[in-house]
Amino acid sequence: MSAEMHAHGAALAADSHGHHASGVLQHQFDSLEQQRDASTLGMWAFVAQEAMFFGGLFTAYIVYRFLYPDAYHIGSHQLNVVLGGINTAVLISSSLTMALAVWSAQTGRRRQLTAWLTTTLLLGFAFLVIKYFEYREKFAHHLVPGLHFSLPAAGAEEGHVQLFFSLYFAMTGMHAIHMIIGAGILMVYIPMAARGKFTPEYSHPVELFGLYWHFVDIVWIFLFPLLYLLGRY
Amino acid sequence: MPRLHLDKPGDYPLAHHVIPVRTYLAVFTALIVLTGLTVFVAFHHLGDPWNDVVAITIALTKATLVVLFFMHVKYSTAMVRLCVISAIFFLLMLFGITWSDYWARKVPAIRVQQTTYDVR
Amino acid sequence: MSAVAARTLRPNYLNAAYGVKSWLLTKDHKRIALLYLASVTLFFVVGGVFAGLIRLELLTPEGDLVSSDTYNRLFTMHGVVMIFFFLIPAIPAVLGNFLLPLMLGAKDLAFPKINLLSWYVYMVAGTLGTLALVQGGADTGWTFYPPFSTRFSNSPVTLVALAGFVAGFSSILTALNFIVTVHRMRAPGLSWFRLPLFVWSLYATSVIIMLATPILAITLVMLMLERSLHLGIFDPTLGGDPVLFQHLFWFYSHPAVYIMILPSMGIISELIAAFSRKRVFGYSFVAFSSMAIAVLGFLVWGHHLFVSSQTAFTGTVFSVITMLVAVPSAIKVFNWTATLYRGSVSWQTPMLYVMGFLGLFTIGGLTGVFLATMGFDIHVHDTYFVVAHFHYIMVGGTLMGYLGGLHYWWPKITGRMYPEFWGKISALLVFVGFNLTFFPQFILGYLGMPRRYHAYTPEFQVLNVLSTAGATVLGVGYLLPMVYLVWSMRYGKKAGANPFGAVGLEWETSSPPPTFNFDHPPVVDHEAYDYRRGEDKKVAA
Amino acid sequence: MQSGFPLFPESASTMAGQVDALYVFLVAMSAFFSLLIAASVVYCAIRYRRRSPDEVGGSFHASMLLEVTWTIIPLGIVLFLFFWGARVFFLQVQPPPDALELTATGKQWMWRFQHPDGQREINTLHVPTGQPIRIEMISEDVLHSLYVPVFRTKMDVVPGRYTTLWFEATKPGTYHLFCAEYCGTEHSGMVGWVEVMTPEDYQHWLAGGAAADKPPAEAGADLFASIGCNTCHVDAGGGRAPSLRGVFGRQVQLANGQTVVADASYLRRSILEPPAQLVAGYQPIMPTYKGQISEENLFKLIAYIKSLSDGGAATPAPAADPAAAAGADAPAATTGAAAPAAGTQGGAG
Repeated sequence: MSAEMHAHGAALAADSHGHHASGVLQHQFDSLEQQRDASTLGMWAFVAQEAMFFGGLFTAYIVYRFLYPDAYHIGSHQLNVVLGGINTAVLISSSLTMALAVWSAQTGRRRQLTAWLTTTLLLGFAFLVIKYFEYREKFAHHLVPGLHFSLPAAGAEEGHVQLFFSLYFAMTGMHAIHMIIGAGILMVYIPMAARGKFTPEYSHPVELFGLYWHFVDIVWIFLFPLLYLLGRY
Repeated sequence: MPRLHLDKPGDYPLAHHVIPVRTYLAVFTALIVLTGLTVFVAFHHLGDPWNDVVAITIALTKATLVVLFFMHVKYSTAMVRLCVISAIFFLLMLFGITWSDYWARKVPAIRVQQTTYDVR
Repeated sequence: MSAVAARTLRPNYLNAAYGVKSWLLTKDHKRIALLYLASVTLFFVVGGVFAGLIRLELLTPEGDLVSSDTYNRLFTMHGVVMIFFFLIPAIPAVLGNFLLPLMLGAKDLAFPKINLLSWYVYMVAGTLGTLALVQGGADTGWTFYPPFSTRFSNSPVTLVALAGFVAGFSSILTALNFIVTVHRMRAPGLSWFRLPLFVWSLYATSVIIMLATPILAITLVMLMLERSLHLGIFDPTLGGDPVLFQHLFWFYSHPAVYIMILPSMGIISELIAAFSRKRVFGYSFVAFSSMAIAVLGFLVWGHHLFVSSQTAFTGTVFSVITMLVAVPSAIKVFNWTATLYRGSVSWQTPMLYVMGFLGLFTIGGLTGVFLATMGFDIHVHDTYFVVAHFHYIMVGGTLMGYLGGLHYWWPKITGRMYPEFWGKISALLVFVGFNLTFFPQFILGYLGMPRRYHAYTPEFQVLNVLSTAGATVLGVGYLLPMVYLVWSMRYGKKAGANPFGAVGLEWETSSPPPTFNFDHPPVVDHEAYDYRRGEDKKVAA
Repeated sequence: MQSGFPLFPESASTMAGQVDALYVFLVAMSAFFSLLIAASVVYCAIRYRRRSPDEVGGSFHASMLLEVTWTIIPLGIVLFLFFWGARVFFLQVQPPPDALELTATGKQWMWRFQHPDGQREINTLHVPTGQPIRIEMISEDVLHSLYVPVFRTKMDVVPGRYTTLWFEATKPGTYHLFCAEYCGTEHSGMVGWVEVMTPEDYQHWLAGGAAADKPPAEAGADLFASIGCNTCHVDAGGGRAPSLRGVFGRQVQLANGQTVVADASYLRRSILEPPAQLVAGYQPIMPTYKGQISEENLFKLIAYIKSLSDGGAATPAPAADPAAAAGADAPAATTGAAAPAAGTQGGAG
């Protein structure tokens, strides 16, 4: 708190309405430090809100898994563990490359920053492509709820397995949408990075996007075991 | 804008806490190993609740690693930690109390309790 | 022309720029507050018209004014428009947006662009809502319970759910702005315990919005998926459970009622201090009560499910926590009343709204304890007792607080005073009309008249006629301020920087304030509402 | 039915008195606190009204004693109310064991009741006084809620699950019955009457011309035979499925190791989704009857199975002509070859 006041006083001494040397400080803030702390806190509040957003889906998952455990085992067996596992590895690697991108931005390495951001984008696309193949496989096997879902093997549990797949598509679909939004932001950031817009002073946009990307990775870290790895023994 | 080759944390007064690359690589390997472990464990029967317990613990450890190191919460202000903890707390409240409704449906003792009727 | 020339054209946020672009692309929190004021009032009028039609329909036991289908759409859209488009945004987005930077001594909110985005997202939601209205409006009740909303209703439920989903993000963006601003942009010397209590309540409200609204968003997404793509999550024929929707819906919707009442409580704390010219009694207790309500408010949603086949075990858990959440509200009411003791109480219009609030909110809060008592709730759940309870809280509490705050800060917003005489008339009309409308509904509720009934049994008619009579008085009571406040913008008496002699950073700048709020950033060296600092004041005996 | 301008509802059930007592205490407590607040506000506003424009208030703004008192006292009152309310709630939601078993199905905008002796009623319910009545309810489409104000009782009617409601009428008369959970266009039309009669009138009404068909237990027995349940569920045991004699209300050992009480919900689910809660020691060969048996017939089948456990006559196994076991494609195996691969001892033996 006191550091902030000190910075506040110093900025005052410079000029209350003039802009900071690098033209980055917004008028309502008094110091770059205050601006960075404010945007970090704002991003974390947004990530907490996103966690609650997925929380609703996980509540439905927990309730129906408690009510119909067998249907969840049957449903989970229809999913392709190999593709799921590869996707988990892809997403964890993209988390690493994102973290390295943040590091490069903080240490002023422009070319490495652009490289790592591009790698993260490519890994994101890889994830989405694998997801596309998984979904295509489900459409082929009539496992999509609403489109005359049929799984004769499940017999009387077919209704409950359709519930499992409703949640499967809701959770992985919502996760994929967040991946697509992330990829979109990356496509905006990469040209900016290439032009050297992100300097050690102005690196927190990359940090904030990093928070979002790592959050989306954490959602998948929970989705993978809960959906793919049920009753595999 | 001159490229700065300095690597010591103190050299970037305005940059946030800079975490060395080797920490990121260590966390990455831990995550990959844990993913392999959870898949391996999933294919072995450990008795009814244990498979789920192990899967959840591994997922939680991975998530904590990502939060602490990749998302810099280990070096962040107390307010950021409060955001994380409050989200987790209210999620657990939502899961827990909703689940208690469905759990209590299956517990006969609570549902069909024969109490004496002094009402008549 | 001479009057204008005589008035030295002091630059302020209103005459800083002119033209539509200066309003629609503004990043000034004060102008965004006025944009919200206009749109929120518009939706209030729309919701109020529906309320009027409902009360007219209920004049007679037979449903003869409108068909039952139209009646169902009327009460649904009355609920949706009033809750999502008026009660939740009103105080935070209008008074909160305008006053938070002023009260903190900041130049603007932390993220001005996000603040403007919040208004545009709100207007997109409003357009979607209006589109749904044009198509006849949903007929599911504002609670959208499946399986009726997902498989049986053939009204634009998906569109209304989408409008609710988008409106949720508008309030999330505002809440995000408020949390960061309170944490990072306080003036030097303004510690947490010197903050005005209105800031405390806005902070507690923002925490609730941030953590509860996403659950509504995902629940409405699941509803839309099930309705449009037949992705049966709550479909009983597949084994889905409609009660699960009720759990998820009320996990948001009960904290939502605290989102609606907490800002109003903040305004009441401000007004009571200003019009008794005294520090609020037990400042820290009132502040912590807001936070306690915010936290406990998340754990009580199940008292809406006592008779919806929720098990007795879970019902008991919810009942005991609901009892606990009633205590902080009681603490606040007692502290407000104690503030009046040995104060210098003025009877100006805002204070009349405060006295009205104290009476009505006490009844509203206590009837909440009625409904938390499980054995009693079985009889009165889904009857007019519940309708009366939540109207006492929302209309008696939030709306009285909002009107009181609007009158109190009107000189600061427009630089003009509201007409005192007409202000008192409208406050009185609102208080009398409100009680005449909703008190009979408590009696109807215990008699067993169910909610959402288009036609009711004849023995309830007399009480319903009383209620409709009250509604007309209430309607007039609400129209009056809209007339004289707009009138006052042009012809109202000029207001100085501090017309009520109140203590607070917002009164230390001119009215209306300049674009950057303060000519020289303020430094705070006194406690909140410290009316006795400075030279010796004439103290009330 | 009250005419004129009632301010307090009639009470016609044993529980009504308890709920009214709660109501009176709550109103008294609220009146006291509302008047206390209102009086003190008015007093302070008048006694300390502002006398000169720039007058300021005194400095009495903190007292830990006061804060503690108005925290502890409300806390005490609300917790007392919680315990009292919970006690009344538990009495309201747990039917006494010797209650008369009625069944009700809610359907968009009408109520259908069935008495144990077979009488069927739509939108009206005849009940005797002095006898606890337990109604097992299910909905065929959306949420409804059976609400009888004079009995002070209400319970939602959920599609897909049984919910129960009980009351014991005390005062003969004709009273309102409402649907309390919004269920669509004619929600306000889904109302009816409860005719509370003295036990003698009730017996007379039962014997009288009420639209009675077979008592549900007997109708259930006919269904049990016509669908062909008895081809496997042989009463004496030894069939391909457990004998159902005496199974209702007892613990049943399931194939996945759990034990469940065989109540109405368990039986209904086992008819609609047989493998979901398979009995230990049996094969999941029973076909699903979802969509083939209506809710009323399900009630009848369950009534029949209930009658088996309190000594009712079982339908003779159709040993004579397996062809008679028409209906569902019962497995072609003749009942003669009674020893299926699975052991016959089963949970129910």
